[in-house]
Amino acid sequence: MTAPASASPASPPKLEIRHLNKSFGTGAQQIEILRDINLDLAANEFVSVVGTSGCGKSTLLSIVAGLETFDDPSGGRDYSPVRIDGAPVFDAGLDRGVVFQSYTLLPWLTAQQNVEFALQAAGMEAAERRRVAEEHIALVKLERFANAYPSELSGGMKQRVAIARALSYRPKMLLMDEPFGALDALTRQQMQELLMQVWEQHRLTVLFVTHDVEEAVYLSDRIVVMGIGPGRVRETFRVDLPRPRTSEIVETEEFLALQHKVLKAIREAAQRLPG
Amino acid sequence: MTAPASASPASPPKLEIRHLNKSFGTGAQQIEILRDINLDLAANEFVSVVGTSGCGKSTLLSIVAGLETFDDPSGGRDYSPVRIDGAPVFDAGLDRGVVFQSYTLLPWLTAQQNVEFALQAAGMEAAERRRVAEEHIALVKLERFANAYPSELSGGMKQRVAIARALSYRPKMLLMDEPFGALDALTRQQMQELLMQVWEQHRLTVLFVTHDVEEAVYLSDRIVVMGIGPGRVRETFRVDLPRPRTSEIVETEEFLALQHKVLKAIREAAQRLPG
Amino acid sequence: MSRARFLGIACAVFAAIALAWLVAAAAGVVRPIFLPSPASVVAQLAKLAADGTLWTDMGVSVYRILIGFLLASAMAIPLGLLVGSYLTWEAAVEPLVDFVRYMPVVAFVPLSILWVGTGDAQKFLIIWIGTFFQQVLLVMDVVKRVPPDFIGLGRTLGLSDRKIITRIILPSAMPGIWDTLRITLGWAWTWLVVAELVAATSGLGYRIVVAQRFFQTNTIFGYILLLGVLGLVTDQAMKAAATHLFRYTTRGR
Amino acid sequence: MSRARFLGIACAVFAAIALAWLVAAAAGVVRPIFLPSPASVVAQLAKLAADGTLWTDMGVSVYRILIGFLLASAMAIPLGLLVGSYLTWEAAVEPLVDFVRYMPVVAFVPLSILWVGTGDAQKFLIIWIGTFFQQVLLVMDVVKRVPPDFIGLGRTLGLSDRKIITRIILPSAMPGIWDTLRITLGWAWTWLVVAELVAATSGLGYRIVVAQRFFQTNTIFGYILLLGVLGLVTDQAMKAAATHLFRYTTRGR
Amino acid sequence: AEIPAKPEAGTLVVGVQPWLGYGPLHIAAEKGLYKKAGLSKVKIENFVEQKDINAAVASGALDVAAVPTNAALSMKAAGLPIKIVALLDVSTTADAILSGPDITSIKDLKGKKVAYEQGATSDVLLQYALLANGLSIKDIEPVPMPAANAGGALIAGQVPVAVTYEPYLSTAMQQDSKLKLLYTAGVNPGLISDVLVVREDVLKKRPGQILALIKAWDAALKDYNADVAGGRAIIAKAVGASVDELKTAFDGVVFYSMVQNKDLLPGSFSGKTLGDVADASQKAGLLEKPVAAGDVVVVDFVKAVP
Ligand SMILES: Nc1ncnc2c1ncn2[C@@H]1O[C@H](COP(=O)(O)OP(=O)(O)OP(=O)(O)O)[C@@H](O)[C@H]1O
Ligand SMILES: Nc1ncnc2c1ncn2[C@@H]1O[C@H](COP(=O)(O)OP(=O)(O)OP(=O)(O)O)[C@@H](O)[C@H]1O
Ligand SMILES: [Mg+2]
Ligand SMILES: [Mg+2]
Repeated sequence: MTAPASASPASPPKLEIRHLNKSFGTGAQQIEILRDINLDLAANEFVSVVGTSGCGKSTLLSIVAGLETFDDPSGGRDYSPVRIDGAPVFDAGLDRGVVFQSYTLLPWLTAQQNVEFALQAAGMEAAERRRVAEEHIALVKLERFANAYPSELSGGMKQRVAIARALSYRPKMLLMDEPFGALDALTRQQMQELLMQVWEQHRLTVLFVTHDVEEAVYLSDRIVVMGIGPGRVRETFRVDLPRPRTSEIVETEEFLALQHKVLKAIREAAQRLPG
Repeated sequence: MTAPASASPASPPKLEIRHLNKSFGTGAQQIEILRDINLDLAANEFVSVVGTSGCGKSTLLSIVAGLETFDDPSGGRDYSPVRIDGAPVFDAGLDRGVVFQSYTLLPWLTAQQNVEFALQAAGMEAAERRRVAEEHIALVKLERFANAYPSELSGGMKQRVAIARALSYRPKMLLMDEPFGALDALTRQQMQELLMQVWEQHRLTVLFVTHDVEEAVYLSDRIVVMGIGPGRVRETFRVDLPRPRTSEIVETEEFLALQHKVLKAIREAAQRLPG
Repeated sequence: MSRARFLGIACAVFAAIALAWLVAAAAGVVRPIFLPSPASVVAQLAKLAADGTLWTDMGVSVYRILIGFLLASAMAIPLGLLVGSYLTWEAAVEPLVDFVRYMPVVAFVPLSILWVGTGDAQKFLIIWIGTFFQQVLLVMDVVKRVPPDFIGLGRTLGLSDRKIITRIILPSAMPGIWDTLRITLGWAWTWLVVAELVAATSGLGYRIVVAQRFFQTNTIFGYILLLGVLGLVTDQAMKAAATHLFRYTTRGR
Repeated sequence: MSRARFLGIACAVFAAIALAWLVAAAAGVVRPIFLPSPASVVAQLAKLAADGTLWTDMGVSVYRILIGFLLASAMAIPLGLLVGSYLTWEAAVEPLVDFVRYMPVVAFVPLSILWVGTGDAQKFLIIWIGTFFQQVLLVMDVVKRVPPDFIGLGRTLGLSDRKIITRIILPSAMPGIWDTLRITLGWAWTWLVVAELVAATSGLGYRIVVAQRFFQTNTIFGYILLLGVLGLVTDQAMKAAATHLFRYTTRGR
Repeated sequence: AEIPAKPEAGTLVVGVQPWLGYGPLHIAAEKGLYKKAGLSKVKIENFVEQKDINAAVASGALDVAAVPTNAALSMKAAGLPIKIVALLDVSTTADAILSGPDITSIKDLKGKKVAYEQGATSDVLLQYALLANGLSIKDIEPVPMPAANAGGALIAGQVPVAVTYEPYLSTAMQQDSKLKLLYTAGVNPGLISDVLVVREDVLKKRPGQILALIKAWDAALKDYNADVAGGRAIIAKAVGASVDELKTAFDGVVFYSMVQNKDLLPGSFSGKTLGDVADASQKAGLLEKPVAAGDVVVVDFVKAVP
C-alpha cells in the first residue's frame, strides 16, 4: 500500500536524505525521534510533509536546514545523511531559505529592515535591497506596517514578514514549517498563491511542513505522510492534479478523494503502536 | 445586510461588550486598533470571531481577559466597556480561562505540572489535582509526555497542554485565541470534539478566535466577522445547524453555504478602505 | 503609573530621609562628628565649591573614572561576546576570569604602583581591574541568553561567525550589555576611592580620605552625598537613554 | 565541545601562566619582593597550613563572607522581587538604591565601627553594604525580564499578587537570580579584605594587609592565589548546581 | 665620593604621608626654596599607606621618601636598596597611647582592647610601652585598625584604649575632653622619628640633588622658625587640615636642622636610637633581623651641608 519513499524522479535529486536517524537526550533518557528517514526531492519539486503532532516534522526540517544535529552511528567526520546537489550538508546556508514554525524576526529591526537584513546577507547593494524589500513587504500586504517593529505586529503579520524574508533572496530551496499556520483563510490563500507564483517562476525546490491536508494537496507534487513512535515515513502520495491550480480545483472529485486518502493515512500512521 | 452585533439573546448576557475602543501608542504615533466594539454573549453561547490578520482579534480577546487596557475617554475610574454577569471587568481572573495564540507554558514545570499549577490556583487539593491533571493530559493524548518539559515538546504538543490546562479547572467562560492553530487535521478534530464535549457538559460560554472558517461554522452558535482599519464588527452570522454536530455535517449544503457567506464577508471587510 | 507619580514617590522618599537626618541632627542624638547637621554639610560643600576645590576634585575624578571605565568596557564587551559565543574561548578565558575576579582589588594597589607608577595611569589600572573582570562575566551571561533561534536565523542566511556576532548577537545582547555598563559604572566609583588612596592630590576619593583623617565629617558626608547624586544622575540618564535606544523592546505587549 | 576538552583548554591556560611565572621568577627579571618564586610561595603556604594559621584565616573569612553575603542576599532577593514587580516599590526604592550604591564602600568603614563596633558584626556590615545594593538592582533587572505572558497567565488564573511573585516571577527569575548571586559572591570577597582592614586579628584579608606591611610578598601571593582558587571552586560549583537546578532551560533547542 | 654642589638636571620625586613632621618639605615647595637650592623640579607625592610608598620606592616611581625610622629599617630588611641620609623630626607627644579616665597606667591595659595600627609607629610605641612595664602584647586584646580609625573607635566607645598619632590625637581629644595621653613617645625621644630615605642608585647618580634637597629642608626650617604661624598654615593646608585643628599637634613634634643632624645622625641616632627602634620593631614582629646602622645610615650628605 506504500509507494517507495524515495521515488526516484527523472532528474538527479536536488535533496537526498538517506537513513537519517535522530534521538534526543543521552543514556536512559534517550528518546528516538526519527528512524531511518529516506527522501529525495527533485529540482523544482514541491513536497509536503504531513503527520500527527509530535511525529518529528519540525525536527526533520531543522536537520535539513543544518540547524539540528543528526545521529551519526558511523562516526565518520564527513558523513551526512543529508545531501544537496550531491554535497553533504553540515551547516545552514543561504542555499536554503527557512520559515520557522515560530516566526523568528529580529526584534530590533522593523519589518522592512528584517527583510533587508536577509538581502544584505545575500550580498545585495543598499539601493537594490531597499527596492526588493519594499516589493516583498508589499507582496505580503504589509506596506502600511513596513516600519513597525515585530512587537507591534499581530501573529499573522509576523509570519508574513518571515515569509517575505524567505522569498526575497531567492534561495534555491525553501524549507517551510507551517508557514501559514497563523493566517486567516483569505490571507492564507493569497500567500499560497504568492508562494506558487515564486516557486514556478524561480524553479525553487520546496520542502513544506503543514498540518492542513487540503493545503498539502493543493500545493504539492508529492505528499509524505509521517507516523509516530518513532517518526518514520509511512506513505507517499503523488499529486497528479494539473497545474496551474486554481481555487476551484479544491472541490473536484479527484482532489477530495486524494485529500481523504491522505487523511486516512495520517490517521492510520498515528494509530500504529509505537516501536 | 448586517445583523445587529449585539443580538440580544433571551437570557441576560454572560458577557457584555459596549463601545469598546482601543489604540496603541500616544500622540502622533497613536494607532486606533479597535473602534466601538459591541458584542453580547449569552450564557453557554459559543461565539467565534473571524477576520483578516491584524484586524484586532487577539487584542479584543486580551481586553476581555482583562490582560490589556482599553481606551477610556470617559475617564471614570470604575467604568469598563466589558462586563461579565453584569459586573465590570478590570482585571483577569479565574472565571475566564484563556488559551493564548502563543501557548504560554511555564518552562520550569512539566506538562503535568503546568496543568496542576492551574488547578492549585483554583484551590484544588493535591491528590485531586493529580488525578484531574492526569485525566486532562490523557484527554489531549499526551500521557507519554506528562513528565516532559515544554522545551521537549513540539509546537502542537505545547498547544495541547495549554488547552488541557484551560479546560481542567472549568472556568465559566473560555477565551481561546487560535487554540488549534498548530495542530494537524486529526488532532485538531479530536480537540474540537473534546472542546464541544466539555462545553456541553459544563455549560461554558466560549469566545473563540480562529482563522479557520470551517472550524468557526462547525463549532459556533454565532460568528462575528471583524473588519480592519480600525478593527470593527462588520457582520454577525447565526449558525442554526443542529447539535450535536458530527463531522458529516461539514459536507452538507447548509454548512457549505454559510461557510461561503462568512468567507465572503471576511473578504469584503478586509477590502474596505481604512478609516 | 505616570512619570509624575513615579517622580513624586521617589522625591518623597528622599525628602523623608532628609527630614529624618535633620531631626536627628537637631535633636543631637548622635555626636556631630559622626552625624553632622545638614546645614553644616551644605555650608561646607558651598565653601568647597566657592574656592574651586569641589570642581577640581569632581573634574579629576570624572576624568579618571571615564578613562578607566571606558578602557575596561571597550575590552570587556568584545571579550565577553567571544567568550559567550564560542566554547573554546569560554574554556580559555572564563575560568581565568573567575580566578582573577575573586582576588581583592585592594591587594593590587602596590602591584599597580610597581607596574605603572603613581600617575593617573595607576588610577585607571585600579578602576580597570575592579570592573573589567566582572564586566566580562556579565557580558558573557547576557550573550548566553541570546535566543538560539536568532543565531539559527543568521546561520540559515549563511552569515559568517563574525557577522553573526556583530550583526545578531551584539544587537540582541545590547540592552543587557547596557544594563551591565550601568551597573558596573557604579562600582567604578568605589574603586576610584581605592585608587585615589595613592599619590593623589585631588579627586573626590582623595578628599574623602583626607577628611576622614581629620574627622571633617561634614566634608565626608558632603562628598559622599555628592557621589550619590552623581551616580543617581548618570544612572537615570543611562536608563533614559536605554528606553530611547531600545525602543523596540518597550513597545511590546 | 566535550567536558574533557573544555577542562583541557582551561587547564592548559592555567598551566601556561604558571610556567610564565616560573620562568620569570627563575630568570630574575622581577625582584623577588614583587614576584616571589612559585617555590617560595608554596613553601610559605605549606608553612602557614602546617602551623594552622591558614586554616584559621580561611575559616574566619569564610564565616564572615557567608553571614554577610547570606544576609545581603536574603534581603536583596525579596526586595528586588518587589521593586521589579511593582512600580510603586520601584519608585520608592530604586532611586534610593542607585543613590547609595555609588557611595564608596571604603568611606563607610569608619561609620561601620561607630554603628556596630569592632567585632564580626562590622565585617558583616561592610560586606552587606558592598553587596546588598548591587544585588537589589541586579535582581530587579532580572525580574523585569520575566516574560509578561507568564504574569498574564498568573492573572488569568486569579492568583493574588503575592502568589504571582512567589509562584511565577520567582521561579522564572531564579536562573537569573542564581547568576546574580554567583557574580556578587565574587565582590563579597573583595569587601572582605576592606572589612578586615579594621579590627581583625585573623582572616585572609587581614593576613594579606599585614603581609603587605611587612613585605611578606610570598604570603601575599599565596593568599591571593588561594582566594582565586576558592573563588574558582565556588563559581564552578554554583554553575554546576545551576545546570542541575535549572535543567529545564538547558534541554531546550 | 665628591658630592657636586650643583644638583643634576631632572625631576626629583619625593614620597610623603600626610604627617606634620614633613612640614618643611611643603614649606620649601610653597616658598620656592627648592628652586633656590638649584633643584629645577621637585614633585611631592602623597600616600596614605606605608606599603604603597614601599612599592613606589621599589618600582622607581619615587627617588626619595620621608618615612618613620622603623619603616626605613623594615624597607632595608626586606631588601629594598635604600639609605637613610637625614633625620627629619622626632615625635614627643605626637605619638601617644590615648585612654579614657578609668585607665591610669600602662599596667591597667592588661586584658583591655587596644586599637592601633599594626606595623606602624603606633605598634612600635605600644610594644615599647608594654615591655617597659613588664607586659607583652599577649596581655592585651589587640584591635588592629588604621591609625585614622583608632581615635574614632575610642570616641565611639568601641575600645577603651587607642594608640595613634597627630592629628588624630588632637582631634580625638577635642571631641572628648575626658580622654588623656597615657603614654607618649617623648619617653624615649627618637623612638618615633622620621628619616629621609633615598634609593641607592639615586644616591650614586644624582647625589647633588639629594644635597640640595636637604639644604632646602634647612632653609625651610629657618623660614618656619622666622614665621611659625605662616609656616603652620602652609603645613596644615598640605596635610588637609586647618591650623586650629592642628594647634596642639605641632607642639608634639620637633623638626631637626642639618646642624643638629651633623651631631645626631652619626652620634646618638646611629649609636642608640636606631638600636632601640630595631629592638622594639623586632619584638613587634616588624623586623625579622636586626639592621646594622652602618649598613643603612649615610652621613656624608648632612656633613656636606655648610
Ligand atoms: N504593542 C503594539 N503597539 C502597536 N501596535 C500594536 C501593538 N500590538 C498590536 N498592534 C497592532 O494591533 C493590530 C491588531 O493586532 P492583533 O494581534 O489584535 O491582530 P489579530 O487580529 O490577532 O491578528 P492575527 O490574526 O494575525 O493574530 C495590528 O495591526 C498590530 O499591528
Ligand atoms: N529538546 C528536546 N528534547 C527532548 N525531546 C524533544 C526535544 N525537542 C523535540 N522533542 C521531541 O521530539 C518529537 C518531535 O518534535 P517535533 O517538534 O519535530 O514535532 P512536529 O512533528 O513538528 O510536531 P508539531 O506538528 O506539533 O509541530 C516530539 O515528541 C518532542 O517531544
Ligand atoms: Mg513542528
Ligand atoms: Mg492574533
